[in-house]
Parts: sequence; C-alpha cells; structure tokens
Amino acid sequence: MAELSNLCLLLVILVNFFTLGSARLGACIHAVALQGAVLALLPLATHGLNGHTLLLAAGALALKGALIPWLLLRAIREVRIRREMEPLIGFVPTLVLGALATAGAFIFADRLPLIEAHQGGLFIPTSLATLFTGFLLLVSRRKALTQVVGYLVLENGIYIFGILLAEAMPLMVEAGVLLDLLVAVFVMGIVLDQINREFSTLDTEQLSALKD
Amino acid sequence: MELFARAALHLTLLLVFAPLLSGVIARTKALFAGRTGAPLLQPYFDLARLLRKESVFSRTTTWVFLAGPVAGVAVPVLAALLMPFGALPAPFAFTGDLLLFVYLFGVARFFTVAAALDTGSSFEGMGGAREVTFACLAEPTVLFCLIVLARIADSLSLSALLGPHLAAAWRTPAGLSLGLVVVCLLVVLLVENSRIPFDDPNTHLELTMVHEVMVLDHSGPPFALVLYGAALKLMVLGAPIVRLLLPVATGHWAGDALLFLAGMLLLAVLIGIVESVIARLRLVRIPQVLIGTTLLSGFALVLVLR
Amino acid sequence: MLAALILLPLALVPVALLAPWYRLRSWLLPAAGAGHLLLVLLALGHVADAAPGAWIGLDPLSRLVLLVASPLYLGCALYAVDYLEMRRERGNRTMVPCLLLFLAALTLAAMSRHLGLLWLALETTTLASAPLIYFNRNRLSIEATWKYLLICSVGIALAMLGLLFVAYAALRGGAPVSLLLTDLLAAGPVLSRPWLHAGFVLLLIGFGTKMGLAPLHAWKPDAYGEAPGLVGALMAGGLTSLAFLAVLRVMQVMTAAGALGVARPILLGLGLFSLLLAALFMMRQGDFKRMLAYSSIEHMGLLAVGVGIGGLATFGALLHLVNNALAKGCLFLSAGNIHRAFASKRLSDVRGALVALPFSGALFLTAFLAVTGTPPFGIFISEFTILRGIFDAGRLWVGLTVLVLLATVFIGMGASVLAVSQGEPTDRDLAFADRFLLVAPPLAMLLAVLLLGVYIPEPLWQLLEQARLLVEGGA
Amino acid sequence: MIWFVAGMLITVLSGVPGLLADRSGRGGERLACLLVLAGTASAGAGVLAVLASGTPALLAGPWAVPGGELALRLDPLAAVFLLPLCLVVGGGAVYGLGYWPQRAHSGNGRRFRFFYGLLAASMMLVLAADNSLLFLFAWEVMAVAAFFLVTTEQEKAEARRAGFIYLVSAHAGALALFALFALLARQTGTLHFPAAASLAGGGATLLFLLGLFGFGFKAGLMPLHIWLPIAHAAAPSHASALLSGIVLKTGIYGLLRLTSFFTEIPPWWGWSVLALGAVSGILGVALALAQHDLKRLLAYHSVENIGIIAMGIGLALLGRSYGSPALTLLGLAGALLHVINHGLFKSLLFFSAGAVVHATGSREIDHYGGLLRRQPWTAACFLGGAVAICGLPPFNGFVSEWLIYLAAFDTMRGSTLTLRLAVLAAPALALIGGLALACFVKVFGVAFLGEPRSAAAAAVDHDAAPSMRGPMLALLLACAWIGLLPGMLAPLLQEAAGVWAPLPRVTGLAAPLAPLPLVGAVGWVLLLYLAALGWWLHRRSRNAPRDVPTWGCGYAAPTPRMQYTASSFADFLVGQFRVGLWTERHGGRVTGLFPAPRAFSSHTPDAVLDRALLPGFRTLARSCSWLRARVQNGRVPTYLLYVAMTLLVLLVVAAR
Repeated sequence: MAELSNLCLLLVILVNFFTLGSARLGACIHAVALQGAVLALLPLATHGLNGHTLLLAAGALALKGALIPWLLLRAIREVRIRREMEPLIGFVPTLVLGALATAGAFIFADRLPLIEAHQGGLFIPTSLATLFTGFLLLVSRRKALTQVVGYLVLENGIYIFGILLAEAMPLMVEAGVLLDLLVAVFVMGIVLDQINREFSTLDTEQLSALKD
Repeated sequence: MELFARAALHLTLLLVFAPLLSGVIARTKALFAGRTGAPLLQPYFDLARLLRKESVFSRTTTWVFLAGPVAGVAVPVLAALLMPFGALPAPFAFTGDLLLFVYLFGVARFFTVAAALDTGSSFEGMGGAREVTFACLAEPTVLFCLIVLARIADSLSLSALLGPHLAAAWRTPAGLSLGLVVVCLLVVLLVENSRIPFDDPNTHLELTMVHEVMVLDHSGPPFALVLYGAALKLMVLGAPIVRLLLPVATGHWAGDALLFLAGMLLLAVLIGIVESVIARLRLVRIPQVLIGTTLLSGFALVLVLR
Repeated sequence: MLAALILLPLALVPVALLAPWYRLRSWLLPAAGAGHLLLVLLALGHVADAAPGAWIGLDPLSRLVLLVASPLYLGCALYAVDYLEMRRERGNRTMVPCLLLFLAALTLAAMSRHLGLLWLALETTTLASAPLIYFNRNRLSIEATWKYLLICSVGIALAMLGLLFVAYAALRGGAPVSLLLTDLLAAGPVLSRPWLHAGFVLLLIGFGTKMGLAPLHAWKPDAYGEAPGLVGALMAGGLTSLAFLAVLRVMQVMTAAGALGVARPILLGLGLFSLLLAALFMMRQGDFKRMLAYSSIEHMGLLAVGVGIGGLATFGALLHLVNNALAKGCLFLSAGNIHRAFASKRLSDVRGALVALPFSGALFLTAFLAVTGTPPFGIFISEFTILRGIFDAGRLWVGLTVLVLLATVFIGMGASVLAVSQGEPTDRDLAFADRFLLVAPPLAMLLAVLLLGVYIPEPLWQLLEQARLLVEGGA
Repeated sequence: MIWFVAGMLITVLSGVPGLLADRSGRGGERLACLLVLAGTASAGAGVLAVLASGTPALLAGPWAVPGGELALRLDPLAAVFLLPLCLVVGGGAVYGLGYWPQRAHSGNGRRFRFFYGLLAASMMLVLAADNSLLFLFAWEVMAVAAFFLVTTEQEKAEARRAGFIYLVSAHAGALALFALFALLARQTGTLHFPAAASLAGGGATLLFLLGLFGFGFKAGLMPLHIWLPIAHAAAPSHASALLSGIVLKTGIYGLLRLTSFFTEIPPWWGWSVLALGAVSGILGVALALAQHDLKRLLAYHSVENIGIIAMGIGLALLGRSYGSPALTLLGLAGALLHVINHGLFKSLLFFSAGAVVHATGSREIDHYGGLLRRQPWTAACFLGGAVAICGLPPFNGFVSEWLIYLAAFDTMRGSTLTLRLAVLAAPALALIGGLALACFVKVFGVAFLGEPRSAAAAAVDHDAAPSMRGPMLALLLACAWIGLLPGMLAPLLQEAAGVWAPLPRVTGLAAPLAPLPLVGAVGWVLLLYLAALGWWLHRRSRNAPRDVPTWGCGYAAPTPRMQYTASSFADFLVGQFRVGLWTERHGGRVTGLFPAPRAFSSHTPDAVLDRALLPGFRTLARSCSWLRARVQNGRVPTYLLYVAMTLLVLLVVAAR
C-alpha cells in the first residue's frame, strides 16, 4: 500500500508546483480541489478501510475536494477575476523558491526520527513542502482569493501530517482540523464578500491603507 | 583684657594711619611727575571737609545707597581684627579665619555695587559690572596664595599663616613660592584698591573708570566714608604683603608697630612708583592679566604641594 | 459547575439572536458577565483541581486566567451597554452574540486540559472576535479584520502542526499518543527531542501570533486601531492573557521534558525583540490607539522575558499578567471614550482631553502612568519583581537592556499621552459627555490595579506561587 | 515615630477635603493649609523627639507585595533633610494662600493642593524608608506628584514641555534605581536597606554608577540637570521652592545612603563626585549669570548649590578612602549644612521672586526695576536670601561653604600627592562664590533698585500679602539664626556624619567643628558695626535734599531705559565664559556715521538639553518612524513573510 500513498504524495507535490506556476486563478482552484481529492485517498491508502478512515476521507473529499473549491469558484465568478496579475514575486522565482523549499523540506525531514512503520514514507517531506508552498502563495500573491488558496494548501500540508497520526489520535482533533478549516474559510468568504462590496475588487493592494 | 588692648592697638594703627598711605602715594606720584604735590596729610583734610559738608541724594536712591559706604568702612575695620599687623598678632584668630577674611570683603563689594546700581545711572552700572568681573577673576588668586601660605605654615589661621616662621621659610625651597605669592598679592592689592594699571583713581573720563564711577553720586559724609573705607582697605590688604616682605619682630609691641608702619609706608611708596612708571591697561587686557596671575599663583601652589 | 461556566453564555446566544428589543440584547452582556463572574468565584472556592483524565478542569493557571478575564469581561460588558446605546445606528445583532460566544470560547480555552481542545477554543475566539473588529463596517475596519483573520489563521494552523509534532514526539518516544496535558507531562522524559523542539517552535509561533509577540505582531496595530475600545480592551486584556496561558501550557510540557534549555532562550529572544520593536515604534506614533497596540506588544514582551528567565521573574510575569490585563482594559476603554468624543484618534486632532472629558481624560492619563510602571499601581510591583528576577538570575545585560527599552517606551508613550490629555481642547462643544457606565468600569479596573500595587491578597499570592510552580515544574 | 507617621498621613490627606469643596470657596484651601501645618508640625516634632532620644527610631510592619516591607527608620542623617522639609512645606502652604488663592485659580487650585500634600508626604517617606521597594515606591510617587505641580498651568505650552521633560528624566533616573536596588538585593538577599558600612565596596562599581546616574538625575548634577531650569521656571513659585529646596535634596540623600552602605570606598568615587560637583558649580553659576528670566536664573543657582554640596560629599568620600576622619567630618558636615541652608535660602528666594512675579506679572528681570520702594518687605527678604546664597557672612550660606573650604584645605595634610591635589576644590569654590555674588548683585540691583524699567513695574502697588510675607520672614530668620548661631547645629551634623561614616566616637563637639561659634561671633560683630555706622549715617543725613535727579555726567535727559540692563551687566563677565555657554547674540552691530536704530538681544540656551539631547532625540524619532513605515507597510504578504522568517529562524535555533 505504501507505493500508492507515495504516488499520491508525489501527485500532491506536483500540484504544489502547478499552483505556484499557474497564473490562472480558476486553474489554481481546480488544482487545489484535485489535491483535496487526492488527500482524501491518503487515509484509506495508509490505514486501510475502516470507519474512522472512511469518515476522514469523506470529510476531506467533501470539504477540500468539493465545497470550498466551489465557494471559491463562485467568488471569482462574482468578481470576474481570471488571472493573478503581476504577483509580488514573479512566477519563475516563485517556482525556484518552491523547488528550494521542497528540497529544504526533504532535508529537514531527514533530521526527524520516524517510527518503523513510517520509514521510507514521503509523508513528512511532502507535508512540509506543501506547508511551505502554502506560505509561498500567501507571501507572493496579491489577490485575496489567491491567499485563501494559499491558506488551503497550507492546511493540506498539515492534514497530510495529521494522517500519519490518524489512528493514534482521537477522532475529535481530526474533526477539529476539518471543522476549523471549514469555519475559517467560511468567515474568510464572508469577509471577502464584504471586501468585494467595499472595494469592488479582491486585490489586497487596496488593503494596505492601514500602515504607519 | 589683653585681647582688648591688642584690639585697641590694631584699630588705632588702622584708623589713624590709613589715610596717610594714600597721601604718601599721591606725594610719590607727584614727585615722579616733577610736581610738588599736595601735603601728606591732604587725605585727612579731605575727609574733614567732606564730613562737614551736607550730602545730596538722588531721588532714585534708597537706603541701599547708604549701605554701600557703611559696609565699605565696617568691613575693613572688622577684617583688621583678623589680620596680624606685622609682628603684632591678630587680636581675633581661629582656624579658618582666613576664609572669613576673604568673604568679609565680599560683603563690602556686594553693598558697594548694590549702592552703585541704586542710583539707576548707567555709568554706575557699568562700573559695578567691571568691579564684580575683576573681583571674580581675582578671587581664585587670593585662594591660591592663601593655600600656599597655609601649606607652608600648616595652619588655617591668618596669625599663624603670617607667623614668625616666614623668616625661615624664605630660605627653604618654598621661598620661590613665597616670592610668587608676594607678586600675586601685590597684583590683587592693586586690583582691589582700583589702582593703576587696573584702574585710575583720579581719572576724569567716566567711561574709563571702574571704582570711581561707582561712587559718582556719593557726596558729603557718605563720600567721606567711601574714601576712608578705601584707605582702610588698602592698609588691611597691604598688611600681609608687608609681613611677607619683613618677617621680623623686634620683641616689643611698640617696635613692632613702628616697623609695621614703616613697612606700610614703603609699600605706599612702591605703589606710587608703580603707578608712575606703568601705563594703565586697556580694559579688555585686564582679565587676561588677572587670569595670568591666577596661573602664576597656581604654579606657586604646585611648587609647595609636591 | 464548570460546564455551566461555558454553557451560560452559549445559552444566551440564541436569546440574543432572537430577542427583539435592542436594550434587552445589550443588557444580556452584563447579565452573562455577572453570572460568569459569580460562577467563577464559586468555582474558585469549591471546585478542586482537575482529575488526571479530565478534558476540562481547573488548575492554578486556569484559575488565575479566569480570575483576570471574568471581571475584565464584566467591566467591558457594562461599558458595552452605554456604548451600544450610543452607537444605535450600528446595531448590536452581531456584536452581542459574538461577545457571548467569545466569552464561552474564552472560558473553554482557560479550562481545557487537552491541548487540542485549547487550540480549538483559541481558534474559536479568533473567529468570534473577527466580526467585533469589523463593528464599524468601513474600509479600514474590513481591512483590519482581514489581516487579523488571515495572520491569526495561519498562526493557528502552524500551532495545529505543532500539536501533531508533539503527538508524534510521544509516538516516537513510545508513550501513549495523547494531547491530554496530564499524559504529556507524564510522558515528558521520553518525548523524542527533535519532534518536541520543532513542535515547541510551531506552537510558540502559533500562540505567539495570537499573543502578538514581535515579529508576529503585524495584525495588532491595525486590529486594535480599528476595533471599538471595548473590543480592544477584551483582546488586549483577555485574549492575550489566554494566548499567554497557552504558551505557559507548552512551557509546562517543555519543563516536564526537561527541555527548558531550548525553550527559555527562544522565549527570551522573542520577548526582548518585542520590547525593542515596541519601544522603537512607539516613537512619534501619531495615532493613540495604534500606540496602545504597541504598548500591548511591549507588555507581552515583558511576560515572555519573565518566563524566559524563570524563577522570581516567572512569578513577576504572572503577577504582571493580572495587572496588565486590568490596566490595559482601563486604558483602552478611556481611549475609546476620547476617540468617540473627538471623533478622531490622530494626535493632530485630539488635545486637552483633561479639560474636555475630565473623567475619561484623567483615567487615560492615570492609566498611562499605571501601565508604565509608576507606583502606587500594581505594574510597578510586577515590573520590579521581573527585573529582580532577571538580575537575580545574573542576566545583567538583559536587565539593563530591558531598562533602557522601558525608558524609551516611556518617552514615546508619554509624548503621545500627554499631548492627548493636556492643553487646550481642540473643540469645546463635543457631542459626547462622560456617562456613568462609560467611566465606572475603567475606574474600577484602575482601582483594582491600584489595590494590587499596595496590597496583594493572600489567596492571590498563593495562587501565583502555585501557578509558578506549575510552570517551573516545582523546581 | 508615631508623631512622624501621623504627620505624614495628615499631610498626604491635606488636599483631599479640598477636592470635595466647591470651586471658588476659601474653606478648602484654608483647611488644606491647616492640615499641612498640622502634619508638618507633627512630623517635625517626631523628628526632634528622635533626635532628643539619641537613638534612631525604627518601625517595621508587613507589606503584602513581593519583597515589600513597611520599614521606616529615622536617624540623624534623615533628620538633616527632614527638618528643612517640614519648615519649607509648612511655609509654602501658608504662602500659597496668598500666592495661589482658590478664587484666582479655581481651575487648578484644588488639584495643586492635593498633589502638594502628596509630594510632601512622599518625600517624608523617601527620607524615612528603610526598604528598597518602599523607597522606590515613595520615590516614584514623589516624581509624579512633582510632575503634576509643574504642569499646574497645563494650558501653557511651556509648562507642558517642562512637565514632559521632567517626567521623562525622573523616570529614566528611577529605572536606573530599579537596577541599582535589584542588584543590591541580589548582593544582600533582601530588599531591606543594609546597615551602614556592612557591604564590601569591591564589585560595587556598577552600583555606584547606577546610583550616581539615578540620584544625580534627581539632584540635577551636570550634565543631568536638563529638567531643572524649565521645570522650576514653569511651576508656581511655592512649588518651585519645594522642588529646588527639597526635592533635589532627595537625590543627595539617596547618594549618601547608598555610599553609607559600603565599608571601603574606592578613591575614584570621591574624585568623580568632586569633579562633577565642581563642574556643576561653575557651569551652573555661569549659566545662571547669563539668564534674564528670574526663576530660570534661580534654578541654575540650584544646580550650582547642588554642585557645592556634591563637592563636600566628594571630599568626605575621599576622606573615607584615604582614612582621614577630620576630612570626612568636615566635608560631610559642610555638605549637610549646605543641604539645610540651600533648602532655606533658595525657598526664601523663590518665595520673594514669586511675590515679584505676582505683582508684575512677568519673569523677565529687565521688566522690573525700582521695586524696593514698592515692595520693601519682599526686597528685604530677597536681599537677605541673596546675601545668604552668595555665601556671605553673617548669613548661613557662609557657614556651610566655610566648612567645605576647611575640608578642601584639610586635604593638604594628606599623605599622597593625589589627595593633596583635592585642595584645588578651594579655588573652584572661590570662583563659584565670586560669580554667585556678581549674579545676585545683578538680580537685586536690576530688579529692586534704580527706576522702574516697564509700565508693569511702575504700576506695582502692593507688597506681598501678609500670608506670603510671614513664611518669607520666617525663612529669613532661620537663615540668620544658622548664620549667627551655627554652633547649635554642630552636634546634629556630627551625629549625622557618624551615621554615614564609621567615625571615632567623640564626646562633645569634635575638634574640626569647634570654631563654628567663633564664626557666628564675627557675624555678630559685623552686624554691630553695620548697625552703628548705619545709624550714625542715617542720623547725619536725615535732612539732606532728596529731590535731585541722579548725576548723569552731564547728560540732561536720562530715561529709565538707559539704565544698565541685566544682560549688559553680565555681558563682560559672561564674555569670559564664551566657551561653555555659547550665548546667542542677535543684532546690535552699529555701522555708519548716522546709524539707524538697532536692536540687540542675547539668549543662553541650556548647553546639554537644547544643544545635544533634543536634536539627538529628534533624529532618533525620525529614523524610528522611517523604520516603522518600512516594517509596518500595511501589506499582508509582508506580514506573513515575517511569520515565515520567524518560523525558519526559530526552527534553526531549536534544531541546534
């Protein structure tokens, strides 16, 4: 089963790079949806079929794969933005940084001692790499929507790590992750809505009036 | 009882012979200038005349205007009690009286200048400003000299400072310092008594005056007090110099008194000569000279401190 | 009993949503606050320390935080009544439920013995306070809300990862995987170091963001600047204390694991950096509410320094937690009044508050003196205790640095506060006058700080000491 | 002790009932004044009782704060500071009735009296505290209360500026004391003050430096005097009197307490204090000479007198380092006596200055003139104070300076050349004395003598009110009393010195202080002479014509504007101090044969504050706001970048 999970994780990393590289918001969101779907597979792939993993997978699929992407797509349809115009850091540099971050993630992961069961898995590096990717998106993009996407990616990274502990950890915290993600994105959605109403744009450049 | 006797002797010497000194000075200058000059007793005549006269007061003045002359006389009389006249020890001596001596003259200065300012005339103000400036610059010199003497005598009382040990001290390495001290004290004496080269007691251009211009408005008895006070001051401040130069004692009080008077007269002559041969300094140069004197006295101190 | 503490506000939320009358809705807040305070006092008296397995329960730390947060909340709630009365145009349909939810989450966070639960509660407070910041419904407030939300969410997400790391540390160490505080403390020695250290860093950043330690503070000036005074008071007094509690929980784990050697320097560094940044950025701060935000950063820094040094300094830091919460409450509430009265928070527009608003102005000025550690106020005692701790620990240069920075803070803050409170008022006919409920709560808080400055009640003293032992592991 | 504590409590509460009284009624202020008088009287009685008993009174009680303890200690050293405090505080309260009546100052009168009581009581506590925390507590309360007194007229920008600078300096100093006492506690293990001469001096360098900074800031030693001139100028005169007369001395007290803790004193302590004292003395008086604002001038004289006191302390410290009891005794006795004296005559001067300002409504010396005719009482009191502060016999200032002189001379007996060099303090003192004399002749002459220089001065129609006159006369008498009967204070000084330094116990008066009565005697004789001569001259010139104008050397139409002004009087002397004062001169250059009218004005700003500190702070603040604008740039991505960076850095740190 380990191959399958590693395959999924590689896929996740590829999606990371895609989100970093693509200029088109819609594509980004679809990619993140895909990533969510893949992540839904992971628990099953690692811990086999049981109630807990099924629930987890279902939750992930519903939230990360379907609901949130749908919300975001709706949002961009409303404000009619298609592309991420001139990011703070260009696409190529972002990609390079992403590559570096991923490499760093692998190096850092090596320093962390694993239990036998997880030896040779790509979980730790992938989750860290995804985390860093999320950060890169948050730091390098202007559009509020893209930043939400970045936040999603970041959460995905954490989720990947969570799967490692899926059976060791009580259900509640897992639910916590998903629930919190849901609520957070909901509130962000509302705020985005308000921003849109106030500024009629989601460009965070507008959102830098408060400074010293 | 014996104290009163000594005090009485001191005061008589002071009160009686002080005006004579200015007479001697004037006479010396006259001789140098090839004139006959006024009689030696002229100052007494002046005082008598002034005391007989009636005085006139500006409507601006207040009681402070009188305080000046009063302090000008009272202070030297009191200070004389702390100062040994030649070999005659001071009637009133205790540790630290030398500072009292210095500060008493501060009192006199304070009230003289205040009296000058009381008239509200800018000339008097100008004179006062110059007076206090010179005094400020002379003050450290006096202290340096006193320290040197105190260091040599290892005591803090004027009588001990100017004690019989001086005769021996001249021949020790400290003699050099003593010499410097004498010079410095002489300078101070000239400044304090507003003598040439620092001030001209009988100039006639107010703008160049220092002391005289402060007393322009005084007349009659107050003015008599001013003149008398100046004479007393000259004698009291001259006493230490005389003692330093003639540190000898005859052993009998009358002899000592005469010796002291002789010394004072010589000093007056000396002053007269100085006034005759030296031209008056420009005002702006005076501070430089005084600061130079301070350095000189400081040097004297360093010599004895090591 | 403890459940009641959480359920009481929650139960009032639907009421608030359904109740048709404006004033009633406003008065729900003091009701909840008073009931809460009552229950807290009862609980402090009667409820024993939590059983090992319990998910929620009390221990000295949670008692301390509840003791601070509950009165603060009551004060702000009373203030809110008149405030909402004054701002009828804004309505209170969102404000009141959010405040109630905030209280519930706050209580839960204070009492949770399970790091996951604590984390969840903290996140809830974030979400509940977001609408409060947005109360004024204008571009600036939405911007502040957005920043607050995004940065805190990222932080809290990192904290989540930190939790997972700690759990994995237990897994690796062969201990039962659980985020129950008691289990973690028990498993302390076997926790796998690399995981634990990384987890500590992540947790510190997560909770530090909420606390507002520099350089994770960026949201603070905007949020405090734009939120209404009472929200600022609740956040600067309550939320930060809560976040600090979370940090202390983590410190407990580190102590149990004997990893203080790693934890303390990091905390100390963050603390000093916060002090430095606050000190520099308070200079010539043209907006007095933002200035208060920096002051809050400064005091968070002091707390961090205190715990980072340990020993007496920790005791001082805990005392400082109490004092700071109350003083900040007074400062923010009075600042809110001045802001209302002059309809501006720029120093250029606000002058002579002492004349225009005798009470609020005096409160503001006095609270400034209190918060900068001037006797007879409590912060003087706690700051001095922290300093003694620092010097006793032999950290001479740390101590001197802190002193220099405190002096700088005083200069910067003093310039602004005096400019606001003294002088001739810019406009004499203000649409605003001091109302009882707008002045009494801050006054009460100030008096409390004053009391703590001249007399620390024996029970509080014991509580602080026990809490210190909890953090320091009885060392 | 009970009396003292009671007095303290009464004083602190004195202003409270007034707060409840109505804005314009007189009841509040009268009651406050009565309470202050009662409080100070009771406290003073307590102090005297302690002195009479001969053993220090202790009081210890619990105080429920970390390290806190209500420990009070009354010993002769504290008494030296407490006695003038009681006198000046009481006098100031009475003076306030006439100078700051509630009717005229309904806005700030009540606040003022509240903080006045608070300030007085906190100072009593500072001087009696025997526990570091209690000391700091009282110290800071004192600072805050003084701040509110300075900003009484907070509607004036000048007062606000002064208050802010004062508050900042006070806080900076206090923070240094935080460190000082924390380190001290680390050494002794408790916050209770260690017993005298119980600590080894070794390793106390930092302690001493911190103390010098913290206490020096309060005392106003150069260059830490920055807050002093503006604060004294801005405060109401009786507050200035309290500030200058008493508050500054708490700094001196702290320095003395601190140095009393150590067994052996490194020589450089004494040298540094002596040097700082000399610098403060000379520069202080020189700056004072250059001022033309009456209260600012008096404030600079406080710097000068603090310098003189510091010189005494420095000599005493040297005496301890080099093991010369006589030097220690003389230096400390001089310093302590000057503490008392300065408290008295500086308050007297500020009171009379206040009366003048009250009458003319201006602080510019050049706007006065001829006030002696219009305000004879005030003039007499000011003259007395002036003579005293110049250190002239027969007033008290001379006695203390005389002691310090003796100490300076005593160093000549020292074994090493280095110690002997300390004798240079004497010429420095002489220079200070000369300059002070010049300065006060200027002030008295320009303000009270001559013709009125402004319409306001000419229009002055009332002398100080009786309620103001009373305290002034009381202080004048006190000055004369100490000057004429200095022997009476010698035992107190000796005991205080004994508290401070381990001196050999001598029964009766120690030899170095023995001549004190003689000094007084000379003072009597001087008074006698002056009286006799004065009386004679007065009789002699009673019926002399007094209606002629001053002789203008031929100039027919002199006007008051032609009188020598304060600046012109000082100009010649100030010119000698060009370096160090950097007086700014504007205009005045006359050119051409028929020059047009010219204006000349000169101003001497504070060398440290206006030329160094403020510009420095401005640059700092500017760079800070620049940095802030970069860091806090309002972009969420940047902020998140900070988070990411922190994460990386901390991970690296933790991974080590």
